[in-house]
Amino acid sequence: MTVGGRLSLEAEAADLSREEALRMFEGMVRIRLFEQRVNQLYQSAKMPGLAHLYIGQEAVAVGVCEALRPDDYITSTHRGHGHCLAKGARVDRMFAELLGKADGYCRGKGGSMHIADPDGGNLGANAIVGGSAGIATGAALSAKRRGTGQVAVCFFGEGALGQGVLYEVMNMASLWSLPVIYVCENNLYNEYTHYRETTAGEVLDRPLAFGIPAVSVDGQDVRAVLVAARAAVARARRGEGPSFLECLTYRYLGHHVGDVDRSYYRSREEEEEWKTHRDPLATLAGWAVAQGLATQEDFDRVREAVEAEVEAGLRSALEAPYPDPSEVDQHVYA
Amino acid sequence: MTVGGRLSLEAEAADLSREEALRMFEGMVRIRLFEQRVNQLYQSAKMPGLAHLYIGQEAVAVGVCEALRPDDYITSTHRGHGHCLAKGARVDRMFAELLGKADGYCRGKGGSMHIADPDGGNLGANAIVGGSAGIATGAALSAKRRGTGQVAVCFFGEGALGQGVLYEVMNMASLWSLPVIYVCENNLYNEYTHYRETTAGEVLDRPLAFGIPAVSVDGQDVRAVLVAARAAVARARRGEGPSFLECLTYRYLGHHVGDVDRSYYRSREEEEEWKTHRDPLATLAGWAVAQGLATQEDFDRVREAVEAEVEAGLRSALEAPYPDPSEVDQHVYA
Amino acid sequence: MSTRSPVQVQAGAGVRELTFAQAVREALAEEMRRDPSVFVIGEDVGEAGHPFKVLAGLIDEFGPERVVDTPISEAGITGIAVGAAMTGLRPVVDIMFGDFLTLAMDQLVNQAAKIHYMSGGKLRVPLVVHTTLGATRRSAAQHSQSLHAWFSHVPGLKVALPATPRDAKGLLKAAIRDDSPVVVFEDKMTYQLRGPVPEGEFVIPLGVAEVKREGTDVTVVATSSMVAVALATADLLEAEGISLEVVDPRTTVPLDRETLVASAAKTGRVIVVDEGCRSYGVTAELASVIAEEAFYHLDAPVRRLGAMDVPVPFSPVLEDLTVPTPETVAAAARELLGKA
Amino acid sequence: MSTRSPVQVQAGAGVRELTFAQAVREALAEEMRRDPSVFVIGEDVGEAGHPFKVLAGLIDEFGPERVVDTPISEAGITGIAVGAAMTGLRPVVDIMFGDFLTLAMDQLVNQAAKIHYMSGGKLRVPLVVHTTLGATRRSAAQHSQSLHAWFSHVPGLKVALPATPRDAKGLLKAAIRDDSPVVVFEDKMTYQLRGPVPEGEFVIPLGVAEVKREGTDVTVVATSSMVAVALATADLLEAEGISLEVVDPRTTVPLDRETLVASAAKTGRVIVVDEGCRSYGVTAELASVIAEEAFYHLDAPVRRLGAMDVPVPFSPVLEDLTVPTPETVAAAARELLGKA
Ligand SMILES: Cc1ncc(C[n+]2csc(CCOP(=O)(O)OP(=O)(O)O)c2C)c(N)n1
Ligand SMILES: Cc1ncc(C[n+]2csc(CCOP(=O)(O)OP(=O)(O)O)c2C)c(N)n1
Ligand SMILES: [Mg+2]
Ligand SMILES: [Mg+2]
Repeated sequence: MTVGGRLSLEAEAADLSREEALRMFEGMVRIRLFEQRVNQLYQSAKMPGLAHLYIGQEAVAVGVCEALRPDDYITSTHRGHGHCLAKGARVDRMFAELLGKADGYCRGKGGSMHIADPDGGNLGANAIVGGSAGIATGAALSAKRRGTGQVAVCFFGEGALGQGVLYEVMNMASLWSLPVIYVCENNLYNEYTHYRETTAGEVLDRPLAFGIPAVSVDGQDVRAVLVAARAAVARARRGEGPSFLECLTYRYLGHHVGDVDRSYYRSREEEEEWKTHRDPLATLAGWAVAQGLATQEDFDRVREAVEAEVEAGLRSALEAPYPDPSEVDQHVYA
Repeated sequence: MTVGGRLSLEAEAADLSREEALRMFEGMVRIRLFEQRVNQLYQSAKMPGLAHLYIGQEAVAVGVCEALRPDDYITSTHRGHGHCLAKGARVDRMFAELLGKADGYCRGKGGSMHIADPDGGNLGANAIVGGSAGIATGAALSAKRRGTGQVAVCFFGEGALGQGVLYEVMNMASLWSLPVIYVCENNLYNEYTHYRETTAGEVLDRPLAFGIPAVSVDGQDVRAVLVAARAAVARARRGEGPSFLECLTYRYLGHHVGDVDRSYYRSREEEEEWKTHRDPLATLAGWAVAQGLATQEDFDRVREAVEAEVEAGLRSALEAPYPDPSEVDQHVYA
Repeated sequence: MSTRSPVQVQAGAGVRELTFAQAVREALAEEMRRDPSVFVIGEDVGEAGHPFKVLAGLIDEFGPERVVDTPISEAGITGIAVGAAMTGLRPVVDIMFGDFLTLAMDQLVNQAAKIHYMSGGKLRVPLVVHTTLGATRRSAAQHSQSLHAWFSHVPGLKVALPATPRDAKGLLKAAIRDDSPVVVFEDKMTYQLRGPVPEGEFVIPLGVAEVKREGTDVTVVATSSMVAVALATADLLEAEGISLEVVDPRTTVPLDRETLVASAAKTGRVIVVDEGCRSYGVTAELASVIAEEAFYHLDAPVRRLGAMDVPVPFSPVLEDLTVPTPETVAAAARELLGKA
Repeated sequence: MSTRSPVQVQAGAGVRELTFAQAVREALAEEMRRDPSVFVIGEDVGEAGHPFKVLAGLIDEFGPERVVDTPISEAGITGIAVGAAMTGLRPVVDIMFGDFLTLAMDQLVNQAAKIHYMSGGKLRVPLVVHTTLGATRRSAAQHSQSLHAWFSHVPGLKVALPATPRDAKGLLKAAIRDDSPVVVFEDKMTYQLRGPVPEGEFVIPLGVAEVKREGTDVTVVATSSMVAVALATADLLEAEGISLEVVDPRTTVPLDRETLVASAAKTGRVIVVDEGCRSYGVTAELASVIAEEAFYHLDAPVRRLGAMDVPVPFSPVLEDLTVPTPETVAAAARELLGKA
């Protein structure tokens, strides 16, 4: 495998079994439906604060996590609901966290930008751009030192390419051959600014400069993401060190739920183009149906089941209790 | 000129006039003799604190500064005496600063690691590794905004490649085509650790990844440094943006004056090799004599003149007064 | 050097009502018109006009050369601003949330704050860092901190904490004209609150406290977001016949000790309220200064109220417990007066 | 929870004289033997054994896997340590000079300090940051700061300030065993000073102050490098018949208020001495705590002595003016006693 070259893949996109196709669709539709509810909660003023929705990027989280073991680690971002759900989080406890309830993954202390689920290998979302690059790399160092064969995935947006700490830790990950995978979700925008205005040169040249194999894939095609993730995970488990995946993707909605008028930084046409021609759910379902792996009805059934799960999860979260005031100064020190 | 490619040079090494050869030799010998005295001051306990000697690296500072205008900016490092002298600092005021005297460039407040001489375009040495990358880049932004045609040179050791801020500012320098030249003095060691143990991949790939033309030159050959510096300065003045020079060099002495036993991190043989076969002063003089540009006697005369200058400077500095105690809380606020 | 008169500007006669954000924008625009070396640099400061819209419209008047959108590189942006400030420009660096100052500490503390001194007075760093503080926005632990105590502890930096639209404009203009680096913290919760701002040219010197309300029984020294809390407390206690004097230092560095001590000496009872965490925060210094200089006038120890010493929790039911409120300040005042 | 007995360990009987550096090394070696998850990571910590030789020899016993040399990347190293600490290891991050903490603030403050709380108690960050403070080494403004006040102001972090070889060993062992992040500051000037250290297993719990010397007239609360200054002052004033009690909090977080307040109540006169800059520093919090809890026992306001509010100058004639000395502490004591 080239060091400091393109990460070599088995194929351009994965062949999937019926089960795999339906499972990944289920993962993506869970994120989609969960977040549509989150958006409604915000608009109906039922949710405190803001949330950064992942809708449109589902294939990245689901494709990468499909390649992971339950005990593998991930770190996430301010736009983290998709990563958490894809790594196995439950919708009811996710809703509860977003509503600041005691049943939430962080007992309501974290909220949308800080969901952590150590039991599922999720070391936490992070509200500091690039803030989890060190954590993921350290988890990889720990896994290597403890000889567990675990890998760590660091999800981040292309905006994090502006944070120097990313280069500091990529350098060490490369020097020490750490089992970490840097997954750059390039959705074209740092908040309200196009990444071309903030990013000199080519994205892949940055990891390559540190001797880290890298590849760019269509982040709307979960099968392409899965193939790349599997190659990177295999390399990491073989002890050969880090990899870098750039996933080209798009967020359908605003930078956060309050970002409704977006015309000053991107066009309606651009949004429509991605939604209608590059939707990750439609793409997977369409491919699977064409392959005769499954029927549209199969996918509709999955969607309905998830819909019921999301509704039930939301209902229980809305009814769940808030944390007791006495919890405010608990968990400051371990 | 390639963007993100090798910085193209006119030639491999400069042809020099007799005056240029003698002037650059004078610049290098001034650094050499000044620092030999600094070392003695430390050993005879006449100098407070420590100093990081530049001896062996003279061709880098002198070759780069030969390509600059008096009003161009430089920023320097903990190993900064050479940069300051090459940009025009006087030995007497340098000595005075190292001795904590009021005549020093910083009235004794800065010391060896903080010599600044704004009148000579020296924005200051910096005791934080990588700490002046932002300053130099900002000076370049300022020069561009003010339309002065000035360029800014950021001198740093290869150890600064470990500091994330360097990548943050190189990205912006490239995006905004700022007239800044990043001069990486690769003397093989970060303190007591070989740079190969701290630096993944190839040095030049890092600036290249940000779209910054780069080139590696023999830092012991002042003519090679000059050619590269002229190309970078010309590019900057044309408004084409930043460049990156890696100068391969070597510090003859310890990381600092107290680092005497170095056997545990580098061999005597290695040190001897550089001193005897790759000395920048001998190399320039030898070349000039072979070219018939000047005689050994010419160089000896230059050395003697500088020797006298250094002795006189040291004497006046030793006799100079310390700052008045009342100065201790002056200059906290402008 | 301090004006102790409580300036209660009335709307009308050369005074308009502006939001805090409008006042900030007006200060920047006026200074950018006055001095071409002034420019703004930060993330999404251009077309987006800052997530809180504080800078909306500036780019239309001054263009991308002077309203510079950057990558997400707090350290790099600040470092570049330091270099620009050393060489003839006057940058205003926008750090979107005060929490992100953690990324620029070396540039601010080891560079900006020390360069003038280390160079023996030869170099100057006329830099403004424009950022936020304050909780209760449901933004959780990494977007809600009030870190101004750190910078107040760093010689070479000045620190401004405007509490009203008027102070926001006057202090920011003073900060931009200052030849030393100044960190200006604004409470992100107050950007849309309105208040009177004088028409035309108007600068508030750094280091001049203001008595925001005169009173006789208890002095409440309040900063930034806590000034409104203190004034609300004063209204609340007036009904009980308790008279609070509210003093706003407006800048922690330089600190107008005179005004604080004079008020403490007058009332003999002092509460200091600040939204930073209580321990090792700004309240400790202010309380100590008062205890040192007004000790023999004090009838009771100075009371300190700050944010609870916890990371800011997301859940509203918890977050609201972490910051001082008119109720908690009133309770402290009653205790001081033995009326608890 | 505090032991108020002045432990004056005598050499001999299970006690050896060690240098401060030896005591630190011994603590690390013992903990690394006891617990394989403990490891050291930092710049030049391996063969070089740290520029101050504090770690010399560790790599020979534990190898490069557990004594990890790194690039010059304070933020990255600290971030990696946070991730390792969250996943089963116990890193000791060496930050060569406390001044370089400015580069790791986001990792320490926004990550390490808050992760346990933000995760609702699910994640733990058993991380130790081992670093320095202190001036007078002629290292100038960027290698001489004492920044411990910042970390003391951050909920979720603990802060230890060992003043003797004995405390250095006992506190570092406690810090390594603690499940929360702890920042340990050592005075770089004391590494070669010798002092008694008990043989064998020996841990000093965080949050327990020590009365380093008993006295009756004035309490001097001193931290880190200032403990030796306070003890020297006590010797100096003894000749004048003035008796100082020297109290060392040993940790600013958690703070042993009890011991400080008890001593203040006993003597009625208090001086707080710390090498951080005086304004908005540790002395303000300690003085405030004492003023709040011992107010009615105090005969005079608590006096605070800290470093001058200036960047540390290089020139010895200036640098020596910036830090408290036995002379300046003695002068303050005499003033407090009306003997000035
Ligand atoms: C260090 C830091 N700087 C600024 C911000 C404010 N901020 C939040 S999200 C964001 C844009 C991030 O863009 P990207 O990394 O591409 O992620 P995306 O939002 O596109 O998923 C910014 C600037 C932050 N959270 N952290
Ligand atoms: C941010 C920071 N970390 C660590 C140090 C301590 N230190 C001083 S010089 C040095 C090595 C620098 O190596 P390099 O950049 O190659 O410069 P050289 O000494 O070789 O000239 C280190 C680690 C520092 N001054 N600043
Ligand atoms: Mg993005
Ligand atoms: Mg080097």
